[in-house]
Amino acid sequence: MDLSVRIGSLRLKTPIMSASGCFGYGVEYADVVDLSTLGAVVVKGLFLKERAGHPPPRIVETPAGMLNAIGLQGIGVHRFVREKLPELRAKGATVIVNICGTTIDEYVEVARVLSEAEGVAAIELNISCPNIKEGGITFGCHLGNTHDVVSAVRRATPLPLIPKLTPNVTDVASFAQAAEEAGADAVSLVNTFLAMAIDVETRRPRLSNGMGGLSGPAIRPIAVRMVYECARRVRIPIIGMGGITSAADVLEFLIAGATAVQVGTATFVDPFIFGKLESGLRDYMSRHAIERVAELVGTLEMPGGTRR
Amino acid sequence: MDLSVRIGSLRLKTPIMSASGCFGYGVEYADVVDLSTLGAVVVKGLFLKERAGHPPPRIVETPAGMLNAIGLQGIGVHRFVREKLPELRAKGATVIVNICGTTIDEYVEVARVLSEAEGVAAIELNISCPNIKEGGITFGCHLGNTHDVVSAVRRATPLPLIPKLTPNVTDVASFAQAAEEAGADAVSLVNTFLAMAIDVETRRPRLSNGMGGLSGPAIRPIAVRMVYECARRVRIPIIGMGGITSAADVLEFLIAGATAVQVGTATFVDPFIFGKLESGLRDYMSRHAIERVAELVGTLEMPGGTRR
Amino acid sequence: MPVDVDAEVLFSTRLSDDYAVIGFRAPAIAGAIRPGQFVMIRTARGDVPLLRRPYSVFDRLRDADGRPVGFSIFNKRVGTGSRLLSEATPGATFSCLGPLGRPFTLPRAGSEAWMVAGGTGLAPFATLSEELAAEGARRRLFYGARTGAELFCVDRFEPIGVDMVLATEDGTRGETGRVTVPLARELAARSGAPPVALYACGPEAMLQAVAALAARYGLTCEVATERRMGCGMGGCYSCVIAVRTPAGGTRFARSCLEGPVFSAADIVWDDVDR
Amino acid sequence: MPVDVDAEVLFSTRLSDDYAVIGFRAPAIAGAIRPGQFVMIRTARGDVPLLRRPYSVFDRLRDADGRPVGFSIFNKRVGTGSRLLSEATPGATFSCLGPLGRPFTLPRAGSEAWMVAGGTGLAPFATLSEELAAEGARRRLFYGARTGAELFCVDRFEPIGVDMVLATEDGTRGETGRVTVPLARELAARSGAPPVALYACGPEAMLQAVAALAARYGLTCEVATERRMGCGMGGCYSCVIAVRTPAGGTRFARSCLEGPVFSAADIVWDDVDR
Ligand SMILES: Cc1cc2nc3c(=O)[nH]c(=O)nc-3n(C[C@H](O)[C@H](O)[C@H](O)COP(=O)(O)OP(=O)(O)OC[C@H]3O[C@@H](n4cnc5c(N)ncnc54)[C@H](O)[C@@H]3O)c2cc1C
Ligand SMILES: Cc1cc2nc3c(=O)[nH]c(=O)nc-3n(C[C@H](O)[C@H](O)[C@H](O)COP(=O)(O)OP(=O)(O)OC[C@H]3O[C@@H](n4cnc5c(N)ncnc54)[C@H](O)[C@@H]3O)c2cc1C
Ligand SMILES: Cc1cc2nc3c(=O)[nH]c(=O)nc-3n(C[C@H](O)[C@H](O)[C@H](O)COP(=O)(O)O)c2cc1C
Ligand SMILES: Cc1cc2nc3c(=O)[nH]c(=O)nc-3n(C[C@H](O)[C@H](O)[C@H](O)COP(=O)(O)O)c2cc1C
Ligand code: FES
Ligand code: FES
Repeated sequence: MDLSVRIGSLRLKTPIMSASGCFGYGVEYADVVDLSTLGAVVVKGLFLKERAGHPPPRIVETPAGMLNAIGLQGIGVHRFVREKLPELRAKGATVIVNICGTTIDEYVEVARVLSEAEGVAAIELNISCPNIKEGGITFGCHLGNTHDVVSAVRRATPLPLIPKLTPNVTDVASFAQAAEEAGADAVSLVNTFLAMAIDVETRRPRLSNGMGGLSGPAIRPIAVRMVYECARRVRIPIIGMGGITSAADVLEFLIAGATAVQVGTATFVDPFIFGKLESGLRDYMSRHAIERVAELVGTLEMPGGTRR
Repeated sequence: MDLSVRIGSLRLKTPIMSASGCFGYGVEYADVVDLSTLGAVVVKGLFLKERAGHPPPRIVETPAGMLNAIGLQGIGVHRFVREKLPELRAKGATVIVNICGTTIDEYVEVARVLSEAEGVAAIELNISCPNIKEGGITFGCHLGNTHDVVSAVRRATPLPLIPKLTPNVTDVASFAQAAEEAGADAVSLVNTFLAMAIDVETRRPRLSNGMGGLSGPAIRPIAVRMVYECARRVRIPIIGMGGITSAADVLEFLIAGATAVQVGTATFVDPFIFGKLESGLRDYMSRHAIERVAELVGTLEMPGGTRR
Repeated sequence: MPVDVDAEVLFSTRLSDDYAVIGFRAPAIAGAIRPGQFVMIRTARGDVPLLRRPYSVFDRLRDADGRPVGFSIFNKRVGTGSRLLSEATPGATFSCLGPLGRPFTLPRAGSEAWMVAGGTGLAPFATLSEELAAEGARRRLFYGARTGAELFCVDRFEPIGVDMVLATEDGTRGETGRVTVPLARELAARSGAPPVALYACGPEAMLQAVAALAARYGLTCEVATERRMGCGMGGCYSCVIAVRTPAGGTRFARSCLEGPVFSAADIVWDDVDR
Repeated sequence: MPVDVDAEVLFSTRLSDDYAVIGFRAPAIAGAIRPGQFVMIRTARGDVPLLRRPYSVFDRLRDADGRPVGFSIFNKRVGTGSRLLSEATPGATFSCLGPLGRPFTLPRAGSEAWMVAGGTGLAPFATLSEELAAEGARRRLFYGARTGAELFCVDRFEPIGVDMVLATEDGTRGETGRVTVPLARELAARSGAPPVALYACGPEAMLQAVAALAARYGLTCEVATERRMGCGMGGCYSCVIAVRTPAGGTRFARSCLEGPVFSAADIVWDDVDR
């Protein structure tokens, strides 16, 4: 049985990765999870410099989901390369680094630093964080800006480049196309939905930042739809995510058109989830006599009368 | 205690209404609910002519939500006026009619028919149904089209006019503005999120139509955010909805900036919910010594450091 | 007029891993139930599962004085909601909305009533059998399942004078094959009088086969359908089934309001897009 | 190294409407627990509530031979998750991830240990008291609640030789007022030797007051914090608390990894934006 998939020049052992911001820098889990068994460890969004992030409360639970406004607290790319990357390499992890910037130059510089480091498998370009003004949403919600930042980073790095798209747009597939045209090797989606929860007793938001990003099972049906739409409009691989908690959910994304998936919120609930998802996927494949996981990708049979 | 609110020239007894498509034509509930106690009964979306709707399965449950692709099955505006409106009037219901069209002319014609009928309190303009190609989403996702259809219907009816906005856009507040500029008396939001669920065993969508609209508690945090955004950009009242199941949820929308709310999916779970929501609202108001419900509208206190 | 009752579980009788009969205290519902009607049960308090689940009334429960105090359902575990019901223990409460829907029509005097049940489609025939007993008509129940271990509650019907014809697909009990095999044979063998009224509940393929037999022999036939329901009250238009219009066309009828019991002749069976 | 155990509820002792002590069988966790550590408990199987809930270990449970077989928590019902725990009956199972977090540091030999607990902040002091007993140090527990009816488990501590100082805000038991009132008085009254190590767990206002007293008297002080947690494993960065950096600045430390126990002197108390 072949679980491997290709994202540009990169070959992943399995299609199942951790999602950025939901698995720290990966090293936090090195004792309990064999990081080398994951398709990839996608690390927390990194700016060039350290960032404090937002004051707490930073999360709040909502029906079948959660809001977060962490504010991209992080150690910056240089400390990451010095302090975390060696351990990730030692553990045999395939490392994808999620990068952020407030300007195109910053994205480019972060990408450059990572390209020179040893042990980075790919770059995920975060142009979709809804939680900070400069978190890229300014890039991720305008086609022209998306094209510009992807092109610029494309020129700066030979690493596989994966822009991460925001779902907070009218036509996500047009952003996937813009990324493809600008030279992306793949796109990943979805980041979180901009959302808000109010404490009606105090009449204040429940998050210190006011708004936050919705993730978890609640958003899965929207995320699956968006992956399906993108898969029909671009030829580069798609990395799907949003509310995956079971092997059936992984399969939904693959069948909708994702070549690989990421698991975010569900890792909070179960840090041991990766092994369970992989074995569920294997069970399904043997039940359906599917030899290579790649055969499943985009196999959704849409009814004739459908509207899209 | 004063629960009444104003939507244009219309005064509602309470800010709590049924949502379109979730309460049939209202008459189905006349035996079990005193329709005259609702802020308004918003009836199922009506085209000029009868419509068959999509084949089943038309709904599927998702985490804390559901997808629907009913396809706007309906009896058409003429039969509605003849067969349903008299009973609604007899029960003392304040009736808001949700109207659909495939062309601007059809919207105008439906509005005209309703304006001549006896007992229609307002028109909700459905430019946001994600479930049929002609369901208005073509109007609801383009600012110019939104402006055009609202203007045209505005000229055709003296009734309060409430365009219903889709959440499937990048900047919902700009659509609220376009509606305001075109003469709307209020806007209502959100309609459902375009979404999809896949049966991984058959690799087919779970709905006959392929895609459907996500509603229910799952979407509430996004809907609250959108209401908040619109409330800051327009001066006309906002009717908020999306996942309301409790009085606290009603309050979230009011505090975020909605003048009134609609309850959709939750009425499926509990057809007696309106009374419960109203008494919960009264409890809150007496606990907080609030005399008029309108005092609550838009009272969210945003933290200083917030991004928007 | 349906009411919503916070109904206490009185008993839960496990029939197998997947099947159980669960009794609820709900006097306000019990008194009004007609055979073929259903209740919408909220299987959890929170947001998951969100929607109520529709269940046919199995038995009407009575107290020592014969007053209706509740009802039972015949539950098969297939997903989250039915699992929560199947795990319920006495004392737990569930919000139950009912009774809902159009009940069976009783046959003309002098008719025999032949009931056809597949799997949990047995449920509506307990109350129907009792109601028919009052009419004094002969009652036969053709009852099929995949295997003998899934033919439950047979002793519920025999003592009240219902003639049972059992069938299992694997032949472990009763006749071998689908339940429509003995039904077809018996229909062919009958002399023509007294007239027979058919009633069926079970998988749609079975309902369709029974409907075809009814048409062949010119018999009245009612089927209790089980479409996916959102509200059970006519509010959502999710539960539709295609039916013939007087003008010769078809339209989607809400099975919660116009059904779940339909005249078999009215139904167009190929409405589902898969 | 934390493990995930499908832990059976061994007992649930209701202390009041809102409070209960709940015991779980989890040998793999029990053996490794250090005082001050916590477990992340999944309160439901489905998607609501989604996230696990953090709970301090109250008692380490042992079998007849003294081998650790599980742990208990001291649960206050405040919302959905804690309600589900409070309703749990023996035999039910809950996924428990632990032990997690940085435990208390034991005081230098010869020190007295003064523990300060507010409400459910009592929890970590059962295991800490036992561990400290081995050191032979004098142990005092200042324990406060709103009202006397909410001072639970006092008899859990007295038999093992912990001196109890009780306080209630309404004066219905022990001294009247906040627990920091007797603490301040006793600190002022002491001669200076033997040295005292302070340990506190409870509402942040109380922790802050204890930290201020510790600073005033130059005492070591550790506080067990209770920030909102998403994962308990360092993955989500939700549980942060502002701490001082060596360079004199502040930074947000993850309380699940660097805490929940912190040296009081390190914490900047005004990090929360409301
Ligand atoms: C009028 C009527 C009477 C019924 N009577 C009985 C009965 O007596 N005994 C019994 O065991 N079952 C009965 N059913 C079927 C029962 O409602 C479903 O098995 C139940 O809703 C499944 O819920 P779930 O959460 O366990 O399954 P899910 O996990 O939601 O889904 C599992 C399967 O059940 C089907 N299903 C889900 N929701 C519904 C729904 N609202 N209505 C119909 N099917 C659904 C799905 O299509 C899916 O194939 C009846 C259905 C109807 C409409
Ligand atoms: C390290 C640690 C140890 C704790 N030990 C205990 C203990 O021994 N006994 C005890 O009763 N409680 C303890 N708590 C608090 C307990 O975790 C919360 O009461 C519980 O999570 C509330 O869940 P809920 O679903 O009932 O409440 P919700 O309905 O989710 O919310 C109700 C309130 O609880 C708070 N809360 C919600 N989720 C969390 C969370 N993940 N972490 C902290 N607070 C939260 C919310 O801010 C809100 O004010 C501890 C918390 C931490 C961080
Ligand atoms: C606490 C938290 C922090 C996140 N941080 C990041 C981040 O740094 N960069 C990023 O691209 N996405 C971030 N995300 C988004 C996730 O990677 C993912 O896109 C989203 O949560 C949807 O997946 P899920 O439903 O499986 O969580 C974060 C999500 C959460 C919940
Ligand atoms: C079954 C169903 C049918 C609906 N039909 C309509 C409709 O005809 N017209 C319309 O404007 N909105 C329609 N909606 C959207 C609802 O009115 C409402 O905007 C949406 O469901 C969000 O609210 P809720 O989460 O409370 O359900 C429908 C929703 C559902 C679930
Ligand atoms: S189930 Fe809602 S209309 Fe029938
Ligand atoms: S709770 Fe997730 S990092 Fe601490």
